Amino acid sequence: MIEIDNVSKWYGSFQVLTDCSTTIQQGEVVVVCGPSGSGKSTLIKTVNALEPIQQGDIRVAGQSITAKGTNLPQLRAKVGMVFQNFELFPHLSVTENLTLAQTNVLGRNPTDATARGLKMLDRVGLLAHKDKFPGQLSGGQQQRVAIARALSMDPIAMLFDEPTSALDPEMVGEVLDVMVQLAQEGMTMMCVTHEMGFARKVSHRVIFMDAGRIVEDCPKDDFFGRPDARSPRAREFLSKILAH
Amino acid sequence: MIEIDNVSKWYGSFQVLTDCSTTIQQGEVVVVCGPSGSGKSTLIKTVNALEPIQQGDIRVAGQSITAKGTNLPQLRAKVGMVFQNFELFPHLSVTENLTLAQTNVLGRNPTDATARGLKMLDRVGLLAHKDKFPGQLSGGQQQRVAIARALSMDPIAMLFDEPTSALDPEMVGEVLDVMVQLAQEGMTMMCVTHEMGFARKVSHRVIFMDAGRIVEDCPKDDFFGRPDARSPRAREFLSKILAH
Amino acid sequence: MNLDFGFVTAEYLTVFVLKGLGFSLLLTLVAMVGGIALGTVLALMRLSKQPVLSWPAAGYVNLMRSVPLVMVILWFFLLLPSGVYQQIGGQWADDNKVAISAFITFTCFEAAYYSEIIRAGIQSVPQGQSQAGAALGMRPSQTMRLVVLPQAFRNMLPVLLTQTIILFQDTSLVYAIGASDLLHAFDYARTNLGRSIEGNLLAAAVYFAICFSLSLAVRQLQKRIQVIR
Amino acid sequence: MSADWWQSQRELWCKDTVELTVIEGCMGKAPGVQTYLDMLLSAWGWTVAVAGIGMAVALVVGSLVGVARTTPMRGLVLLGDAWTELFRNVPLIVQLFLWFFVVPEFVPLLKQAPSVALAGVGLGFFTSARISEQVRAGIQSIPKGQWHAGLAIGLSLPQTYRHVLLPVAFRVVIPPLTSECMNVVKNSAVAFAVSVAELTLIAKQVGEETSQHTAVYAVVTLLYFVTAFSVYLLASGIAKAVQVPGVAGGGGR
Amino acid sequence: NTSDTLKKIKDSGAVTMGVRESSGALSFTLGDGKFAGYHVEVCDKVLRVVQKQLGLTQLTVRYQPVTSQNRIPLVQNGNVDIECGSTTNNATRQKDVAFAVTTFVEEVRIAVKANSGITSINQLNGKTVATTTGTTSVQTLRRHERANGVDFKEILGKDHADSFLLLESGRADAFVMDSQILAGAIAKSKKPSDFKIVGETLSVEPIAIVFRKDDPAFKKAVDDAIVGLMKSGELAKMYDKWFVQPIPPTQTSLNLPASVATKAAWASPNDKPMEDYAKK
Ligand SMILES: Nc1ncnc2c1ncn2[C@@H]1O[C@H](COP(=O)(O)OP(=O)(O)OP(=O)(O)O)[C@@H](O)[C@H]1O
Ligand SMILES: Nc1ncnc2c1ncn2[C@@H]1O[C@H](COP(=O)(O)OP(=O)(O)OP(=O)(O)O)[C@@H](O)[C@H]1O
Ligand SMILES: [Mg+2]
Ligand SMILES: [Mg+2]
Repeated sequence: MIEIDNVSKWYGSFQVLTDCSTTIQQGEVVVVCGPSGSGKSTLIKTVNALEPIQQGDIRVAGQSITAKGTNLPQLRAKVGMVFQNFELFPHLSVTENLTLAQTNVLGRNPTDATARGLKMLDRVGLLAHKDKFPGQLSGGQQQRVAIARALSMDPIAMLFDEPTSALDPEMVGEVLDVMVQLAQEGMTMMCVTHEMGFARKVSHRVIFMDAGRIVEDCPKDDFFGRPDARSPRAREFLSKILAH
Repeated sequence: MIEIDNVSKWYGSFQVLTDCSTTIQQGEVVVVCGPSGSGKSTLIKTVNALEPIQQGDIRVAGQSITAKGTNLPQLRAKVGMVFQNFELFPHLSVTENLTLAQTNVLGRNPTDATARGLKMLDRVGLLAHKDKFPGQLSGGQQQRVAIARALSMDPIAMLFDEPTSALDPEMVGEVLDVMVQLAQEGMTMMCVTHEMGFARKVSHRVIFMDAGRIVEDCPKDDFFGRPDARSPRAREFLSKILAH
Repeated sequence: MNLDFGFVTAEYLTVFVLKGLGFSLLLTLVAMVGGIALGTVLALMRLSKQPVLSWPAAGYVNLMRSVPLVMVILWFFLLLPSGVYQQIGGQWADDNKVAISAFITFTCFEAAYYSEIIRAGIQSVPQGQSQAGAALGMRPSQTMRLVVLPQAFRNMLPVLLTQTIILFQDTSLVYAIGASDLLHAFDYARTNLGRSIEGNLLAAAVYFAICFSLSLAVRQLQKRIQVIR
Repeated sequence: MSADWWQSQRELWCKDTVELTVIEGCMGKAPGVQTYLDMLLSAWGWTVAVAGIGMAVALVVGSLVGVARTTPMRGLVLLGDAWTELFRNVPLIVQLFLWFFVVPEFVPLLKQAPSVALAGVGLGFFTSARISEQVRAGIQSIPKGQWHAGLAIGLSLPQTYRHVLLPVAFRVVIPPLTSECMNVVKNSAVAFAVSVAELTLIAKQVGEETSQHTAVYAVVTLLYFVTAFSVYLLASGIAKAVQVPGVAGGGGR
Repeated sequence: NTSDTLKKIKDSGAVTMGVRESSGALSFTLGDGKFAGYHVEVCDKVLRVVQKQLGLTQLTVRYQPVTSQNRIPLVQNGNVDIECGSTTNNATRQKDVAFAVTTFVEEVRIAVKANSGITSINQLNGKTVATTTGTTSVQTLRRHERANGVDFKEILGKDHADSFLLLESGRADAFVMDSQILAGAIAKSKKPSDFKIVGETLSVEPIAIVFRKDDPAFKKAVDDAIVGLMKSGELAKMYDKWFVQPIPPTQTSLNLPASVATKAAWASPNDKPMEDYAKK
């Protein structure tokens, strides 16, 4: 489904990603973790070409993102993305947030788009809030709307970039619940997150990054169950994050 | 040491605090928790009169913060405070951040102030960074400098307002370590935090707030050990926060 | 100081003050609409990564901002040959040369100021917003139109309107090309009726009343916007 | 530029203003002898003087008023608001007229004040209203946590302003202040209305005497541009010099 | 040919007249796009003659307010066809535009407060003298200083109204300007008897109507029409109407009968520049 193939990326002379390779199968849930600045966000954004790459290639459903003929907007529309800061459009109501891209990108008619959007809104348990503006919702609610917005586009895979780290601790649960359900229904997912509980519960594989490299890429049971087989950096990270 | 006596506070017609009372003894460590918007930050800021109160009284080391004659700057100088967003002064170097109040408020001469500041900086393990600017430090480092800044004033008590919630998960540990050490050395502390590990480890008492009221105020062993004795709201909160 | 406001007759008010006010308001309106439109284009050019677009825009904006408006007004009027007006709007334009020259000048001049405000407004929209638009499959132009600009304009509305109040005051500079704006009405009392001090006191009062009301309205709007946010 | 062009400029500017003959060296040396170049340079000097006084007054008064409007003191806020509304809602040319012809009727001492000073101060007050808005916005853009942090370590309110808020706020408002200072240079052109022999007035006069309005205005426009742009360069230099490492845009967070 | 004004007028059926907002009784606005004054009326008469000559049933006259800075360029670039303001005919300007025969001869004089005791320019040594920016009087004053070794403190008003206010408010001791401007300002002031016009004539300037250069046909048409007015005595009547009788908008009168020099210009029509007057 998603093939990341020897990807390198630079900001000016500063290399953010070095020879990153991995493959995500259909229906697979992969968690990406690692210290701050290690390149997790950058890697996940290269998948739908929000960040251009200078070397290597990425294929989504067989389509290369670097090939000349690729229609990037079309490809992005097929891949849902959820951001750390929700990034709902504050000037639009919840329903308008859900339908904007459906009508403008997929060319759906407003009735269909609204029907689809509200179905997804119901799925994340927020149908009652359809006419509110993002600013009137709590962080947890906003993030659930953001997930519904991505799902309205009928994506073939979903990317999450620290979806819970801007939330009050009390609200982390409600967002994770939605993500767990998605995973269990077989959605292909790539999640940058430090919620190790989530990783333990539903992920198939864990990728650990450090300084722009993929240092570990192994089944979750290996990652959590066999610390001695891990690199020192990954062990240190895990111990820090699980300590308190 | 800190006596909070029937405090109420309004923003316009909106009541943020309702009849809050509690007393913190010398050397006691009290953790304040509760849902977002419940008034935790407001309560802690009333202690050093950063937020004025409209009803009730607060006494710090016997001195009323509402009394006419009270010299508020002097009183504040005796109480250290650490903020969620660090609030170091971005235009001053680390050393200048540490000495600004010592020289301007306590009237220490620059040499003494620097000596004292650097001693505290050493204590939080950052002596090597003394000439940097805040913008050049990681979040965890900035928060440790902020603690050192407060300690340089030789406070009789310390207030913490969610000191770790703006930090990357990896850096939470280094800040908590400093706080644990402080607590163990007998500092009087009032901490708003959701780090239940910290609360379990070093606090003497836990205060739970909801909608501007102190709903629970009990020894930590009761708080964590006897959920059935807790109010439903506190139980729900605890379960949500400890779930993932 | 003995003051004589005897010249303030109904005729004076209609022929001079209202007419002048009408022209000032029209000029303000035209320059605001045109200036914001042109300013948006300039701002987008300046924010573009293409030097062929950003450099000319930056040059234009800095030039306009470094030259007194009076000079710009004079230059436009002197350098625009009389044939141009026929081209723009035939006979009508020929009859209204001064007004048209003022419209063009103020639009071009104010565009430089508006573009700076709009640029700041666009930059005030977090980058995550355009990324979110792109991630949903929108083309850059769609993201700009549907996501970024609506927010940018909402954020900068108060500043845009404040600039418009300044623009309203600046319309008085059209005296340089013989157009009759609001200030001209009071200047008439000064130059042709021998009532200098009275004319200026009246001007101060009228301008203050108008601009202060506008600025109160802007403040009200600002409060409303803050609530929505 | 072609030799012809230089020749025509020489004939325009190097003329004695009375005899109308071109003078060797282009500037009058004998007492009382003056060329148009002399007139132009002295006019530029007056422009710089008016703009300089204007900037100084505007920055000082504007900052004070701006600060006053952010304090918790109701009276100060009201006073600051009134000042700002009063001076920004009346066209500059009308304000200068009032300073020159009306206010002195009530404050006779002002009748002795030189036009440059009146024009500079009037221009300064006018601009101070706009600067006060920017300074206020700059201070209010500082997160509330910074106020709290300053007070929490025991600084008094004035000390918090002095050591915490203002240093950051000023870095934040340097770009809009630069703009305002450039505006002061350009607006100084209005000083001709109160008889200061600055560039605009001299342009009008020399244009009339030589019948070469276009050439004269071209040179004067260029001088304004150079003056305003120097202000811009100076301000950019200051902005760079006070930039704090690790903080984008020189301040704030 | 761009400078064939007659053809342009004939083709378009319209003519643009340059007028002044406030040039004393010569040319001034009444508001609402209406203009009046001695030169405006002269031009109106001239244009009627031109209309008849061209056989036009209708001629639209557009007024274009001009200032002393832009009047010459506007005539040159075709935005104004005939300027009827208060333009002094001098040699430099003759290089750029053409002048009709002189219709008014201006004398530069001094206005002072009636109680000041000043009666001559020589009493102004060391005193503050106001005059208006962008006028030839500034030059006149400068010349006078150099020639007679006196020293004035010059102060330049933005326009005539401001210059007069400088005198009125005491910031200046005298106001040196065209006598018709001085007479107008005094007549409109709150207390005309407080001021008076004194002293010698400092300079004499022919004032005339302006149009494009190198257009002999148009010049001839205008000149002939004006000379006709002079010969029939109509011009003298018009002069009287504007300079002796009460005039709008204030219905005050200038009380300024035609000077010897003006009458001489009517008697022998000519378009000699100011420099020729000084030689005499
Ligand atoms: N636009 C940019 N220009 C230059 N450097 C950048 C840019 N964006 C990111 N970087 C740098 O690239 C590196 C990787 O950034 P990235 O955001 O991918 O890290 P991350 O692993 O997501 O960290 P975090 O956990 O803090 O989100 C960092 O060192 C960052 O400073
Ligand atoms: N300046 C203010 N004006 C009006 N209401 C305010 C103001 N500051 C805070 N509030 C309101 O007061 C209530 C309590 O705020 P407070 O910041 O004390 O909550 P908190 O418990 O610290 O929440 P969090 O966990 O999000 O920090 C909230 O409902 C908040 O919206
Ligand atoms: Mg990231
Ligand atoms: Mg809080």
